[in-house]
Amino acid sequence: MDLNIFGNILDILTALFLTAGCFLGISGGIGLYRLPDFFTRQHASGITDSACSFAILFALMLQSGFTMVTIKLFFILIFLIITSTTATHALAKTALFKGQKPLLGREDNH
Amino acid sequence: MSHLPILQVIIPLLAAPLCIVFNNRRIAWFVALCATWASFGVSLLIAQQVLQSGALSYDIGGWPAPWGIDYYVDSLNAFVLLIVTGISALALPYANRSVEQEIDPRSQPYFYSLLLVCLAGLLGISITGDAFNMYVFLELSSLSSYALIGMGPRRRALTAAYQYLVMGTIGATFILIGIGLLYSLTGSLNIQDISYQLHANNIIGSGNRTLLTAFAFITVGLSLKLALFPLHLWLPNAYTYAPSVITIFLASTATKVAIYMLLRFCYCVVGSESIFQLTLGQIVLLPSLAAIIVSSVVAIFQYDIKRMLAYSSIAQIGYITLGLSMSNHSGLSAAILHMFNHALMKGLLFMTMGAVSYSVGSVYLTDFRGLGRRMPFTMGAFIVGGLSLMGIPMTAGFVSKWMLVQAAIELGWWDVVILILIGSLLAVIYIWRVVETAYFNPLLELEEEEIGEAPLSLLIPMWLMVIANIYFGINSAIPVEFAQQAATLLLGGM
Amino acid sequence: MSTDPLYLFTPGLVIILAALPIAILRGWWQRTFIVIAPIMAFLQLWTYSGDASWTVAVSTFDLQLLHITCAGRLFASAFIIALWLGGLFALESASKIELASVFIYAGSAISVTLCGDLITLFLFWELMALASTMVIWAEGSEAARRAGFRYLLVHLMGGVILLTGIAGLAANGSTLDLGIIGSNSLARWLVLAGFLVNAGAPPVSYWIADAYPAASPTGMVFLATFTTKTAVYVLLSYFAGATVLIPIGLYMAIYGVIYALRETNVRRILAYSIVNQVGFMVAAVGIGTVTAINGASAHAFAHIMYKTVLLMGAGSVMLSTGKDQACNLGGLAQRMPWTTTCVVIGSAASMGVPLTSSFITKSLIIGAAAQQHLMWTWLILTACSAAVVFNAGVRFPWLTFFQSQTSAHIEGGHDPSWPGRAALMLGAGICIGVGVFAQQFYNLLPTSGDYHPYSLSHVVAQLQLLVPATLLFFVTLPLISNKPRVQLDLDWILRRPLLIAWNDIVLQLFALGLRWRNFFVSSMVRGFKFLFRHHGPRGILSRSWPTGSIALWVAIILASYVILYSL
Amino acid sequence: MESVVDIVLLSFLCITVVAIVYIRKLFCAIMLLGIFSLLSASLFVTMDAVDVAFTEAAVGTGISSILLLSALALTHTREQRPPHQPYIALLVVVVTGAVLIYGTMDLPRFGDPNSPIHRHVAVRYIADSPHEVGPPNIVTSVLASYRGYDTLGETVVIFTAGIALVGLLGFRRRQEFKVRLYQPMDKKTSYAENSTEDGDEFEDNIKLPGANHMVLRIVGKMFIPLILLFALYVQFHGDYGPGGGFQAGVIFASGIILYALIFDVETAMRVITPKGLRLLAVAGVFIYGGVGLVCMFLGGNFLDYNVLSAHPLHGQHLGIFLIELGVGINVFAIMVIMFYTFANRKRGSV
Repeated sequence: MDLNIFGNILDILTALFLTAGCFLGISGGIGLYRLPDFFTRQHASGITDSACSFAILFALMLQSGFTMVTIKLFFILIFLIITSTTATHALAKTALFKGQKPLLGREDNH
Repeated sequence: MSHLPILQVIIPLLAAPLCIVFNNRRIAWFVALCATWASFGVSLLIAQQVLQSGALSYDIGGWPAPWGIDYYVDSLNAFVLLIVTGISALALPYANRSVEQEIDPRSQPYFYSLLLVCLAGLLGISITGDAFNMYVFLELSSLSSYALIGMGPRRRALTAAYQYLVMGTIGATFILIGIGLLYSLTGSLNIQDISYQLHANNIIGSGNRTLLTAFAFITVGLSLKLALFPLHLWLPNAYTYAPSVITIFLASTATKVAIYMLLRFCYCVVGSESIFQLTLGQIVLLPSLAAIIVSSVVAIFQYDIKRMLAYSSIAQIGYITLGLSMSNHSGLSAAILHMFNHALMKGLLFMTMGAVSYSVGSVYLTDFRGLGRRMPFTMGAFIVGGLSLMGIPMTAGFVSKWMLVQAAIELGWWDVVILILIGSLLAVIYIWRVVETAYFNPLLELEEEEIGEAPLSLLIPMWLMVIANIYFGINSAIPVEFAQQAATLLLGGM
Repeated sequence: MSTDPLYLFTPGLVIILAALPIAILRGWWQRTFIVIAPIMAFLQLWTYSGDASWTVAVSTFDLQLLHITCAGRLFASAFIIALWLGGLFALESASKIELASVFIYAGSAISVTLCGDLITLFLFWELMALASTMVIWAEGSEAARRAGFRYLLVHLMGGVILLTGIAGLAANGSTLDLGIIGSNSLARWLVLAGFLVNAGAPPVSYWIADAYPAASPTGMVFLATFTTKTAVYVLLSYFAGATVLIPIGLYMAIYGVIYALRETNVRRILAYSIVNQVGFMVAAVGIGTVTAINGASAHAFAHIMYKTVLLMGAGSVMLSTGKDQACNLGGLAQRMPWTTTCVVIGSAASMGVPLTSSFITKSLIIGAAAQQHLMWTWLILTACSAAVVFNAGVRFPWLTFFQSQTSAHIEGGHDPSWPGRAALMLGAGICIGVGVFAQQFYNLLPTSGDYHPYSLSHVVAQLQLLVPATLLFFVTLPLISNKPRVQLDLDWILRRPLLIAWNDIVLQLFALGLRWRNFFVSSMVRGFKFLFRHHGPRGILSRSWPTGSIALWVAIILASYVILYSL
Repeated sequence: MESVVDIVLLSFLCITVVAIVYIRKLFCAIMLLGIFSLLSASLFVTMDAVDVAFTEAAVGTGISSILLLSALALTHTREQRPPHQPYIALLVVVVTGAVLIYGTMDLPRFGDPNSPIHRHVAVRYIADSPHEVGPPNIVTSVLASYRGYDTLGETVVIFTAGIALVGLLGFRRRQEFKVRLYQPMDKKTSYAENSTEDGDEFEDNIKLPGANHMVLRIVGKMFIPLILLFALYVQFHGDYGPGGGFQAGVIFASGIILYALIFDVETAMRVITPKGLRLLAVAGVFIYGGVGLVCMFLGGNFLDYNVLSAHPLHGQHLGIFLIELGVGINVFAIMVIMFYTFANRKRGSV
């Protein structure tokens, strides 16, 4: 019975995290589409990459319990967190380096 | 247990990486030379064993046939193996000087390595009894030949290779689709087993649409590979712009192997008695005749002689497929024999082209002026090759053309006989243009005088080829024996 | 059948093999071969027993390289003798390549007369065509090159027809061995047509006069001997008694006479005379009786001999003066006494003056026609026989050696050196010898007939024919122009586009002609342009296609294969 | 449920393909190709072909995108307008597709247990491979042992592709590639239009590109060993789960390529020299072929691993281990060789 309750709680948590992940993913997608310039879009995709994937992976980890799969998912999570942020960083830096200027920082925008 | 069948393929296959170990073109050449000669020796041994004691079979990995891959050599295979290795054994000594001139020295080890891979691929296609394995080796040979053609000295070699790549890939994909459909019907990849399953499950007689489509894909794919008439368009450029050695090698082997595949699939999988045979014969007949006439006429108008010979190759392939379309014993043996003879004469003719381009630097018709006197041996060889191409008696070309005419008469196809003979007359015309220019058009005084005979290492293989052309024209017992055995075997089913 | 290694070297092969040292060696060594090889072949030929045969199995064919028949032996002997005489004559002036080609040519001609089946025959037949083309080309001039090419085309065409016929026979299951071809199939007619091309039958009679005079003075001696006479031999072996040959032969006989009459080039006169004489033989083969066959063989022998003499004569004139047009020649009798004598003997032999070879051989043919009561045949043959006076008989020696030519100054003109002179004399000797020892000669013939040429009536009849003809010749001499001119032969029609000749006639008759011509010429030009547009380097059939379009082809073919398979 | 996933994935696949066809920017096309590979890998997963999916993901999304991008550096970034209308191409596609559909009409139903595929050869693979060959992963058994010879062929195909590329394009000699990555195509155009005050700030970047990519470098240093380790895992885990030489080789190569991207190709070439790679590629093929030859010398057929050890199963295990190693080495070497040849072909950024 206890186990069952515990299981229910896990399921609810999973659902929450999944919903959150989906929401973040969709909002990231919309942001990617709607935001005006490169850097702001970077922001949107950065959310999708890190927060959204974090939420979904965590939900999956909750579902898989203490198995090998969880450990693998954990590694993927770590990997994703580090690489996606690095990728966002590298992209932004390259864009800046190539001469893209943030829209908001421009003088004529005031 | 004789390991001969696997050695046939594995020698060039493993010698290929060996070529690029030392970044030295001489070592690479030497390795390639040894490998081709060794595999020629192996193919001779195989041929001898096949003639003596019937088909050889070899289970790779020790797994019996439908589960593993097996090699299966009968007289048809053995004959094709002989053609391929024989030509390469002559082409390699020729390659040394020719490649030295035409290809960047840094690329030469890679060139030889690719050549060996191509050889191994062609041998693998010919020897294997497994449909998918055939495809793997087809990829091997195609991939390497694209690169080899692209290495040609002129810049257009790259576009020619690209076009060949696109067409070849379509062909290979079609073949793969066909094999895949066959697999889904039978659950087997072994050619004999596919045939057995098709017959056992009564798929063949029932007009199964998947089977029909599978065969349509395979035949179209193979028609692309063997350059059957309307699908030949990649061939002229590929042969024209490839390095000389590659033209020699591909012209006399690659299309033959594709024809072999067609024979294998048509006769060994479906069986000669089945309905396909009739329609296949009719389908192939028209393109063959068109190839013979149209390509010969096109050849007459060419100024680049290598290109002219490429078109002539298409016409000659037309003769082979014509024999195939007759679907009777004499037609098939004529076709198989013509595979051999065409390899001999086209190999020879392209060797002379290589020598001319070595000494003169170009093979345009205008460059042949006065060559009869300046390169007597080369042009002499060209004439012998030309005579063989026309089908003059005492040359190899005559024997197969004679058999082909006889087969056509046997069927009462007099119109076809007339077309064959018109094709020969057209060959006379286009060969004659070159001979006339070489012997009767004097050299202009202004032109430089250094042009001399090609070096011995080009002339010796060339003249060996001349001797072969004449010898097999006078005494064609061995190839005829092979061809007839193979035809019997194909018609009798496997 | 024998395994004797001696058999390997059939006379023909001996001659062919001799070509190699002749091509390589020079000087005296070469000359030795030229002289010795025919003698060896001759001895070899006569060591065979009458029915010797030798077969080699080459792949699927059994080639009967040797099959001695009486007629074959006679022809082969004539060929070898002619080769030897011609070789002596050519010893000093002919080029190395010409001599080597001649030996291959002669060897294959001899092999044709000695082989026993059609396949072997065809092999040597083609070799003969190629080698003889080389003989013509050996002359080296542009005209020779062109003529040689035309010659080659005619013979390759003949070869193709012959091959088709042989293949047809083989497919029908008829035997390919030596003997009369019985079956009355298309294949038989093709074989006959193939043979007739070499005999110079209509409509391709022109090639003889077109090609032979283009060869060198020495080369023509050989050319005149082999090709047409092998054709006579094979007709005789495979088609004796085919009545269709009679009109063909008669046509050739008349054709030769008429064209020779209009001709002013002495070598071309002799060439047309060959057509005329071969016509006799072809007609004889067509008659097909024992006497007629004998006559054909005998006349072939005699013809080879006297024509060799005449051509050697013409050859020495041309070698020493460089001229062969009648208007540039004449009055050489004093300067070239030996040649003149021999040529006169040869001419006499060609006319059939009693005690010369032709007298005893031609009469066999005409006699055979009479025996069979073929009135028209007899009449035409007799008339043509008399008309020989107008070409080889009197006209040729007259124009060359005797007519007084004041307008043109001729330089040079001397007898050939001793080997040539010896050849001339030997040839002339044979011409007379055969005529004198008629019975002995008859014994060599295929079938022993009994015919006695030297009956009083025959001699008188022949003289009655010749004397008036000769008189007529001298009477009409001023009427026959010796100015060189272009002769409109059939070949001209075949060679130029048919339409130009067509136009010449039609234009004068109808105004419409011009439009027709324009239409034809332009449609020909258009036809060529069409070919070029589609097949030429930029044509749709030969240019490099965009890859995408090829893919379209692939799809079309794929779809059609599926549809066809499903039918 | 599965069919919904299938439908969604397939419709994405179609959209991607149409987008690839329509788009003229080659860079975008390459990115879309990566997406295409990923989608098809997902489809393979739903078909339970995990090995294929793995390979597709590693090769299609990973390496081939990089190679295409490096090739792109040599050409224009926009596709030229084709000279003729695309309707012919459409016709070709439609005809071929119609024929294919026609051909599938008489196929046994997908997954039908009575179809010949499931009754003939596969039966033995499933039933006997654990005690005939050994590895729990049947795919590996088929790939490496039953049809090991095909795999040798494929290995040589990869080898051929590599040397064909080198043969056609050629390695530049060491002195020839002084040019670094991340250098803009031409300074003039990219800086002239930018404001000057920022220009100075970036001046250093041009000369020492790595210096300001500190984050990239550090993360790279962190992850490259892990990637290599993972590659080894995939290599040796092939017996039990998805994996094997092909995938491992590609992953290993991607680690090196990452290194080259971050730390400059020249540095990477000092670490792993082209000559060494050439020898490695050769060695890979030789290991594979050599195992076959050794089998022959020990009395078996070519590639008959049973004879490698006293116990057939051990022999099979050893044989498969060795040939997978050969495949891995070969694939790794060839992938890096390809990258080097493209990257050093011409001045430009990758």
